[in-house]
Amino acid sequence: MTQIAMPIVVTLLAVVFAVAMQRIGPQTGATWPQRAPFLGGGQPETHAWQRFHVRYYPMTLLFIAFEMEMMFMYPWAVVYVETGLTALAEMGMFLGILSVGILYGWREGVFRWQ
Amino acid sequence: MTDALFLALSALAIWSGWRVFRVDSMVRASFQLMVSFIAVGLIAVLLAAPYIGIATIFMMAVEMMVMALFMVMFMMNPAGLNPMVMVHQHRFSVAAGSLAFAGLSAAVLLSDLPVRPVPEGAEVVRDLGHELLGPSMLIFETAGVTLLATMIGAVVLSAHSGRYGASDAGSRPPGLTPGGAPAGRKPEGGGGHHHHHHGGH
Amino acid sequence: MTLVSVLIVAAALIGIGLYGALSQQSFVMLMMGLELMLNGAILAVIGFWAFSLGGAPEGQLLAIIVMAVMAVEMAVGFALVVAVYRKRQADMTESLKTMRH
Amino acid sequence: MTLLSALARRAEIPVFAVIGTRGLGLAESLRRRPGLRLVDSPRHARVLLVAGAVDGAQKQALERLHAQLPAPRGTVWWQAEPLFARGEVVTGDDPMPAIRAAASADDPDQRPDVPPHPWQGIGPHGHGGRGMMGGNPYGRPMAMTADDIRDGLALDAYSARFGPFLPMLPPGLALDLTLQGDVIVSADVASAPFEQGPQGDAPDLCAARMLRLMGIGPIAARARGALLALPQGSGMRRRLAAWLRGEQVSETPDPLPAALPGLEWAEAVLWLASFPPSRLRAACMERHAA
Amino acid sequence: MIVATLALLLALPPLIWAAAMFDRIGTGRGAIVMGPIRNGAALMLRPNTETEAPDRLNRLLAPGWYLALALVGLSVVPLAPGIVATDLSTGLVLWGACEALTVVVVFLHGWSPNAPLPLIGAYRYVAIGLPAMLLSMFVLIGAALPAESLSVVEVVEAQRGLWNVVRQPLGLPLFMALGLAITLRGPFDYADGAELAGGTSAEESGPALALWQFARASMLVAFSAMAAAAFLGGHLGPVLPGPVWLLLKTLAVMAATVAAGRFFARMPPARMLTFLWVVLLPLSFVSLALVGVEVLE
Repeated sequence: MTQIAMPIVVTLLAVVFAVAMQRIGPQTGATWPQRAPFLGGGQPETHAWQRFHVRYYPMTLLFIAFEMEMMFMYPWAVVYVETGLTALAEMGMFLGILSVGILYGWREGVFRWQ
Repeated sequence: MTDALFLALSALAIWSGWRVFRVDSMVRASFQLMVSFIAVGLIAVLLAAPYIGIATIFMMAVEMMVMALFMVMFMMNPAGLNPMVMVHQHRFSVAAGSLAFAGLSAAVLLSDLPVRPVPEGAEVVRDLGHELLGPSMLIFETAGVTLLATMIGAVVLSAHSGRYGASDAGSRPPGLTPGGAPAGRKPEGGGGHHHHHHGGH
Repeated sequence: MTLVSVLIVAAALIGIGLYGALSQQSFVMLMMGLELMLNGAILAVIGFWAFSLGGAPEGQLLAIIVMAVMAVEMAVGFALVVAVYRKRQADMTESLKTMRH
Repeated sequence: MTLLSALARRAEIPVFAVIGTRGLGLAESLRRRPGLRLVDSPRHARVLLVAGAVDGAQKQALERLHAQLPAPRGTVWWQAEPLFARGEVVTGDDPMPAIRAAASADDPDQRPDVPPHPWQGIGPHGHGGRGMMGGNPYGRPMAMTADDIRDGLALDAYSARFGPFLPMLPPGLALDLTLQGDVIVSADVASAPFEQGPQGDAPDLCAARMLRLMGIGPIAARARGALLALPQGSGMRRRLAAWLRGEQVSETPDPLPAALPGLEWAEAVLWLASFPPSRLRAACMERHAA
Repeated sequence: MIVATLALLLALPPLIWAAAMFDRIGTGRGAIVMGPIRNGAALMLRPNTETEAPDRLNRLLAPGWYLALALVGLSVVPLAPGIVATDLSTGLVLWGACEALTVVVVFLHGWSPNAPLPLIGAYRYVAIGLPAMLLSMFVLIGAALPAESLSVVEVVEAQRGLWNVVRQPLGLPLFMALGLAITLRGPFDYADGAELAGGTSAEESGPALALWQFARASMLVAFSAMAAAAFLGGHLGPVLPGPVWLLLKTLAVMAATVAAGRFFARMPPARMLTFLWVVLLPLSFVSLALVGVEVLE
């Protein structure tokens, strides 16, 4: 309880502060030309919100699989000194296995813009 | 105080979980789900699991970010500019959901749950580390291999450009007889037709 | 905050998740339902671990495994969505059924 | 409030510079002037500065830009013929007094207050849309799917006119682009860059423009790290290196409609900035003539 | 706990001011001390702009969330022995969660105005922000190894003999790459860069813009304090009291981060993505392996 009290309190403080500061300024209604997205004088044909082509999508999939290893690494770090060489070897193996995935992804070009 | 916080967080988790299926914008839906996960993570910290709780927040922030990317990529009208409902078998689903909730709650209320709380001052992260490197070592390494398989599978399925060019270009199964027409389903379009014609004679 | 209250919250999350998983037409929204169910599962596991297992480390490990399952489900699920969309220009669950030939 | 106003009175004036014919050198000369700050977006600006003559054909674009400055806003025409009757006109070399005057002006709107498409009251919720994708929700249609040139995922294509006063593009260049994600799928030149004279091709000025897009200054660029950051094989490294040595570059780019598709936004912007304005203008004019 | 929180809230505005001053040095426009304050005041008096059909709620909240994440991240840093706002046994993981949520918040900031340039900025930022975060996790785990704990308090205490920056020389530079990414500056500023005319903040004006800059500066402060605690011994040091040491180290990291942001050029995002995964991530593995071997000896 005491551990997460302060994060919650400062989060609430920050959000309330930010919202209040945005409310104190002049609040004017904007005209349609003013609200148009900035394109240096040009105009868009459609809304910007679209089925956005995320050019790096294979990377994100590789990333969520790879990132899972973090869950195992934090507890590992805590007991590392007590366990010694075993811990080093096991984590070396674990990271080695996952690095193969990164190497494979690199050779398949997933870090390029598709 | 803890109880009040627990109630507030539970309400937040359930409310935002419900909103996931009620908002029009896919970005909002993904991040509503993230809020639900954050609330559950904070409840876990209240339950003396500081590692699992915070790590849930950490992992789910990332996963829901990726979720939002894919939601926007593949959903029609991703920002919900036109309000929409894309559901099927709605009544059945509502019934199934309520039934699951009622059944599980009844099971919880009726069964006699053992009481063995976490001892005060237990070093839960250290225990988990010893568990990972000791008895459950195999699980840990298996997870590594599973994740590797996932990575490779995801890349194979999703990536289009490989080392040898586009993945669907020029790939054709070998013929059943040497030099014969490719086996399997004929690809659509002119090329397939040509081969079909050739093989027919 | 008792085990019963934690488990009821978990049951509610699982119920909503089940509703979502069954009712949504789109594949990615269906995955949201699955994730919400797993969210409830994590909460239930942690609740049991905290109140009934006396802090046995296997409980925490189970929660981690659930999360790993989620990650795998997401990675493979989205890869499938991409593959299907590339072939069919659709991401509906119905269109997955017609993938079989 | 009074404290804020007292502090704000001596703040730098945020200026959005619209660069016209032979205006590039003028605008660059303001960059290190105390008392004002050149900003990249009209939303951040208080004053719209038109440096150098702007073609009457761009009047509407300029008016749209003018509208995008939050009110109150002011306009300064510096060595430029006013295209609409607002703001201060400066013919000399020092626009500062006029900018200060414009910073307390309050120009009315130039453009009529109408949405891009009529929409109000249409559709089941009055939001202008119909069905899942149809109609003009909130005044604009939604993007539609189109074929992609790279990976075969046919997602939505975003078509818009970029420019002629977009700060990262050469001044005056207006492009009709179609984007998928941040990759350019098709490009067409709507108007060529403005004439900048020999001053616009000065190596230090060109290098500074390019380095600004990469987020560094000329001092950091001497460490050659800037060259490594550029993609290989496009000639950008060669041209930037020449500019950093103080040499003129006289390469002419390929016609833009052929060269831009397939480039990512960042690459395309850097590629355009890696040519001297006069050569880029020549490449665009040739096509218009043909 | 409450003392530490109040101290942090009091120390933050001057530190943000200092960050803004660092940003002004070398721009040649003078008014280094008062300039940021005056410009900020002028922005507060300008109106917010509307855009066409924006996501109003997220647009309103994004700067607040960013600021909140900076504050939560800052709250795990101990100011002196026994004085810390959030005494969490997994403080490093909480910091990691703040990093991850920063990516989400910047994405929302770019998504919410419904305009093309912010949208491109948001998407590019996610591509770079995610792997950059991975990097920082590895070097922070390297800092946790000798402490045998995930608590930032313990990480600082474990540096009484030897600072982590000596033990793990690659750690601080790699961590600074993350610092540049989450504070949107220099080579990692794919969200708000000049080639997008301000990117995710291209459509913001007035107080919304001022607050975004404010939150960005507070994230710089939070990052610098965290770097000082994880690698430079935090509040440890001779003669001077602990909080003063922490302050000095934080200012030093802040200055170094701002300078690094000015020095390195921004690559096109696809190049940077490959660079992160193929060069920097293996480097962080090496850094972790080295500290692992060193700790066991």
